[in-house]
Amino acid sequence: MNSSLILQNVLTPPVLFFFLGTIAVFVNSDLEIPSPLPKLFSLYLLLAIGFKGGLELQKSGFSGQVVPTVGAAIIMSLMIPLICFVILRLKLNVFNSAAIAAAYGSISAVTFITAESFLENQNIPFDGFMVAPLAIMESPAIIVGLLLVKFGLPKNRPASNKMRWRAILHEATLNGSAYLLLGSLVIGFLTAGYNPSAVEKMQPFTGKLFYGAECFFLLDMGIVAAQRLPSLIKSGSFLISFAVLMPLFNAIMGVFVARLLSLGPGNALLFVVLCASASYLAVPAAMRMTVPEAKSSYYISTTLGLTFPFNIVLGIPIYMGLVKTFIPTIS
Amino acid sequence: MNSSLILQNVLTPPVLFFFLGTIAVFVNSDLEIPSPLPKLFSLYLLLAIGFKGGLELQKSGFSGQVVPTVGAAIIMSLMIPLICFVILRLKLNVFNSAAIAAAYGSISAVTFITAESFLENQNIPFDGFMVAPLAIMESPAIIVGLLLVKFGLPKNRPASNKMRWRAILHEATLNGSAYLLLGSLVIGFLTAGYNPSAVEKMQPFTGKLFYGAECFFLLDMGIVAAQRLPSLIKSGSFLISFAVLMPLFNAIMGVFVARLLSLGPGNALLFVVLCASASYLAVPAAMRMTVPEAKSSYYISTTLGLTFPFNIVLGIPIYMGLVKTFIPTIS
Amino acid sequence: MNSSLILQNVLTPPVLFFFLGTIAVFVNSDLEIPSPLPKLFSLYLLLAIGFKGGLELQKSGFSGQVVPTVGAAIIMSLMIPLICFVILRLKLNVFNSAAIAAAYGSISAVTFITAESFLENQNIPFDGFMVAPLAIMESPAIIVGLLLVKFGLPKNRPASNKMRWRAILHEATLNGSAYLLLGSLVIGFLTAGYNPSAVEKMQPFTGKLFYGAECFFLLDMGIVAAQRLPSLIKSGSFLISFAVLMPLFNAIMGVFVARLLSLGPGNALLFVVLCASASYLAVPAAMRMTVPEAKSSYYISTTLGLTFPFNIVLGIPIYMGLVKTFIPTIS
Amino acid sequence: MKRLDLIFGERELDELLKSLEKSDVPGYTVMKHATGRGPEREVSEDMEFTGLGANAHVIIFCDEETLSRVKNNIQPLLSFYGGVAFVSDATQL
Amino acid sequence: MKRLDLIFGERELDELLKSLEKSDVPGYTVMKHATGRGPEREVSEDMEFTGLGANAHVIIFCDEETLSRVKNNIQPLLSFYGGVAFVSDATQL
Amino acid sequence: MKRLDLIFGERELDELLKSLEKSDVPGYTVMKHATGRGPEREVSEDMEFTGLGANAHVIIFCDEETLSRVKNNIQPLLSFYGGVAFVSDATQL
Ligand SMILES: Nc1ncnc2c1ncn2[C@@H]1O[C@H](COP(=O)(O)O)[C@@H](O)[C@H]1O
Ligand SMILES: Nc1ncnc2c1ncn2[C@@H]1O[C@H](COP(=O)(O)O)[C@@H](O)[C@H]1O
Ligand SMILES: Nc1ncnc2c1ncn2[C@@H]1O[C@H](COP(=O)(O)O)[C@@H](O)[C@H]1O
Ligand code: NA
Ligand code: NA
Ligand code: NA
Repeated sequence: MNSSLILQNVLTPPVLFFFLGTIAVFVNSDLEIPSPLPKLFSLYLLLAIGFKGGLELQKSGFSGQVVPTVGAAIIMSLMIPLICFVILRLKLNVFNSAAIAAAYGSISAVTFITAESFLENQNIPFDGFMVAPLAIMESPAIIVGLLLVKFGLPKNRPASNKMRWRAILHEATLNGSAYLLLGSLVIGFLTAGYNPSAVEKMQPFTGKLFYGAECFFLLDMGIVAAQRLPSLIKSGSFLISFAVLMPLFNAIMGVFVARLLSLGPGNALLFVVLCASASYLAVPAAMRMTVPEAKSSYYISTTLGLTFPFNIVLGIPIYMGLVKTFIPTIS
Repeated sequence: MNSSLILQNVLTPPVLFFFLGTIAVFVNSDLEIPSPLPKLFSLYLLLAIGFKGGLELQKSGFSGQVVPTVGAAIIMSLMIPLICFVILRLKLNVFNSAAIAAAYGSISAVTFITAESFLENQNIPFDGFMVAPLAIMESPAIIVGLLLVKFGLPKNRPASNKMRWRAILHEATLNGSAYLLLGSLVIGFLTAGYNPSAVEKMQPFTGKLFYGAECFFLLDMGIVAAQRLPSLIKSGSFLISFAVLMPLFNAIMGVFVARLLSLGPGNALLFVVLCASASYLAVPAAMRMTVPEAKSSYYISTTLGLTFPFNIVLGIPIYMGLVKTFIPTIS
Repeated sequence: MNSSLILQNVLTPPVLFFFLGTIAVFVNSDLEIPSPLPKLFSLYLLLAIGFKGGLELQKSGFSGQVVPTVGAAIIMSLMIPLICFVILRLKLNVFNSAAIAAAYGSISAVTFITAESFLENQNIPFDGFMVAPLAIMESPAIIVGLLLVKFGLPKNRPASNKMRWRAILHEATLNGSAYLLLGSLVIGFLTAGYNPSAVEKMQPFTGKLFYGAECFFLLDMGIVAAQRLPSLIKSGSFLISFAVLMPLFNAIMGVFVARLLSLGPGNALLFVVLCASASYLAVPAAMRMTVPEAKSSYYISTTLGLTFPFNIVLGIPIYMGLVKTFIPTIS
Repeated sequence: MKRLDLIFGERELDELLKSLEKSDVPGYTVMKHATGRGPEREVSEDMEFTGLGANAHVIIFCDEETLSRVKNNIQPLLSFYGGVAFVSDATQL
Repeated sequence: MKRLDLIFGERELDELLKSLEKSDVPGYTVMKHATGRGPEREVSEDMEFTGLGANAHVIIFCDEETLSRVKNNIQPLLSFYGGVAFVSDATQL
Repeated sequence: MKRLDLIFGERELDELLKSLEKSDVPGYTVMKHATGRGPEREVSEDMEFTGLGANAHVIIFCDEETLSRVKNNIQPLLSFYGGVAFVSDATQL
């Protein structure tokens, strides 16, 4: 059953364009999407996801499952880094372990929207308010990651590090991507509440264009992910296994939490994807500023070079299979 | 009444995204829209404004209020710099006074489209031909600004300056943004006249997408405007007051001219906004080439750092209040 | 009759925006579309053309005229460079002759889509599968060009050249633009086959937006083409004549092949345009890597500075006239 | 006069420029979007999108006295974050 | 051989390149989108959108004779518009 | 220490970087999107879109020994594709 889901997932434009990008690197084509065009699409997607989420949140309000789901999401993004850290310390130093742990506690917005497209394609309903946990899960994971560095280390780090605490909190909450996502969510919320006619006027930009822009962006993600391969291989079999098994483990945890929360299958998949995905936008930015001792090639190669493609191609349908198996449908 | 208009204006997506950009700078978020993406949106908006204006101009023809309104706009863009110059000379040298005066005689296309969105939101009708005065007001102001330098100065300027007369006229009429706006207007006009089926095919790009792209661009404008704050403060209280009071004064003049022209309230607001807004695209470009002695931080900080935000957030609803008060509604 | 077609062609937005760009250069406006924005539009157009072509190919299947048309296209892209080479060798060395010959054997996607817009405007039907020959004609021409260098030369080329054979085939088949076009075609084909609901979701991006984006891109093409003028003039009257007469000659050949293939007038025009247009994307990239001895200003100035504008403005309506004259309408 | 070339991560640019201002440099020029490889790290173009940022290349023309102030002020930054600094001779045209 | 580094406003680039051609330089390299601060002005990235333009960094490798021609030709431009020019020694590899 | 400035076509960048790695350089910095004019060719900004590519400017700080290895390895590339290479003196800050 899962293999049919996988095939259905693979034959959608977003995933096909991702493959097109990947193959371009493997066959050594000179196809490239020059900087800052990827940034354009990345900013656009964050703005559109946030705005649409805000609209939906206005509709659903903060009653029902919204608050418990957000709460559970925060708890997951605090716990997952701790578990990851313990595992990673088997082989890596404190800096690298903490940085990678933070990345896996955090989320990938593009994985999330690919999961949404997957659900739409399968005609499985889900709620727009699931963007709220998405918008909130970056910060806690970053803070845990930095606490791990702080307490996991003897006091031999240079003084320049001492005064960085404010910078840490700052990076955790105000890095560009989290800020844009959350800000657009608030704007969507306000617009739907006070200016419903404007919602329709935004629709061609934030709504209709979205799927195509997602495809274009995934083309680039395919290129970028495939280019990580050499440094992924260099990072060794421990990290390679970690980048596939950890998402699976986090997904299984996510399934059980989703069951506790009584989420429907659509929302449950999105929750699981939040747990299983890893950040390559906000967390790297924060780690670079606060833990430059961590090797960036480690956390970029694992999250972007393996976990992301794994989730996009195989993970989402596998998680859907888990959701279908372990979460009773109420209908 | 005005305060309710202000609130209604603030709660629209374009203004909210402008605030999102501003706040990003104040809280020191690393959100940035890297160059040349702002240029992409700026070019797009000019092309779309011009094209749509051309379509409308084809509909309305050059009869009725079109010619008098354009005439009045030209007169305003000749007079406003003279008034500004006299005021500015109280404190500033000829170069700086002339450059700032030219900027305030000219217009800001983004302020104009924000006013259009405001009118749409308030369900107040306006005519598409108002883009014609928009497209025409840059050049006269630039020429006046340069004449002021020419005649306001003893002949002690270096010789390299002498031969720049052709460059001046050139900059005034053919700078990129004025050229694109006017050119797109002509294309829209021709297309609507000779090729009406193409109008519909352009609509998704120039029409439907517009509002969302405006929001994205205002996000960037918010960032840029807020980044001007330090140099705005450095420019002193005289210029700070000027950047708020001059638009108000120009708006009041604009209201009375609009009344003379018997413009309806929608067109009147747009006319007032043309008078009250100041250029940060064409004029700086022209001044840099012809009056490099003027401090660019002065004319950029005032126009972009204060007059623009003031107009976007408070000015438009205030001007609407003025229009409602002083212009009798015919209906 | 042709002159009325020309006028009708000139008064469409794409051609008008092309002129707007050209005039900007001639009047020395500082309008510019900074890099990498042209690349964004170029990538977008290739992706959208390919995707739409794939959808249509899924509809039409590989029966009927598809296979013979593709076959004929391949033959044309092998033959045209040979003819061009013989002519060019009258005045130019082997390197330059081969490089220019390859460019004229290959195609210009933007000329192709301008022809499509022309047909839509004239309400002449054509088939989406014509994108298939478009996607396939780059490679054979490049290979012929490189074979001409290989065999047209005494063995006095430096050794570094010997081992470049794999690079040649590589460039011919996997250069970015051909790869993206072909890949998007395959994705469109698969999507239409396995995931029809996704087709509609792509439509706002790949379909609706297309015409406007084409206009924006042609604005840039106008600028770029006009900037080639000085180096076009420097390249001499032989190449200038070549850049106008060769497309005409290739078009005439194309008309007769289209007649042999019994293509309808719409498909016939597209086929003729493929023959008459010359590449300024894939071929220059390939030549730069494999025949750096060829003067890039020659093949860029002729294809981009003259053949492209000629085809866009005069060529397409002239070729339509030829098609109407020589191809019997069946209906 | 001396010419100082600094190459380091774009994300540290603000901090580094503050250091330069504190050292009273007469001016500086910044070129962003540089990529490269150092003894430890490789910085590629896609870093700009992942949030890591590419490199910045900063050029400063100044006298030797200023140079030694700059040296003192930026050394901690370079040693914490990485980056290289090289000095050549230069004379004003 | 000498190496000349010129840094000045992007909008004057065309005029400056014409001056260089008049001075018969063997070649030049241009890097746009540079930002920076000089004694008087600060040039930031958003200048590109306001129409002021960022800076251009031009490098010229040439002999001393050419250099003195360049010097004569560009001095008026630099003094009217602003910008800096520095010379170092360089040898062809 | 020496400073080597290489300027050549962007499309040859990969090949050139491979040569540099073979020469065991301690590091390098790449700035793309450079334009310019050499004895034969002019490279303008629109080349990036035509597929020809603009220029890349590569800076390498290394010792003289490494420099001579680099010289041997890149000479064939520069003579086949074109491009310039200049050396100056530099010292680590
Ligand atoms: N020897 C070198 N020559 C030129 N650039 C270098 C050199 N070493 C390092 N860099 C640049 O400095 C950046 C930071 O170096 P690092 O932090 O030491 O890896 C690298 O990404 C390169 O762009
Ligand atoms: N001492 C310096 N070192 C490096 N770059 C400088 C220096 N002074 C000025 N510049 C550059 O030259 C540009 C123009 O300088 P200016 O017109 O003197 O303000 C500035 O924006 C800087 O990019
Ligand atoms: N004398 C020079 N000074 C600075 N840059 C140069 C010089 N000569 C050539 N270049 C650069 O090197 C590139 C390639 O040179 P070439 O292949 O010799 O035309 C040119 O496009 C310029 O950017
Ligand atoms: Na996660
Ligand atoms: Na005004
Ligand atoms: Na052809």
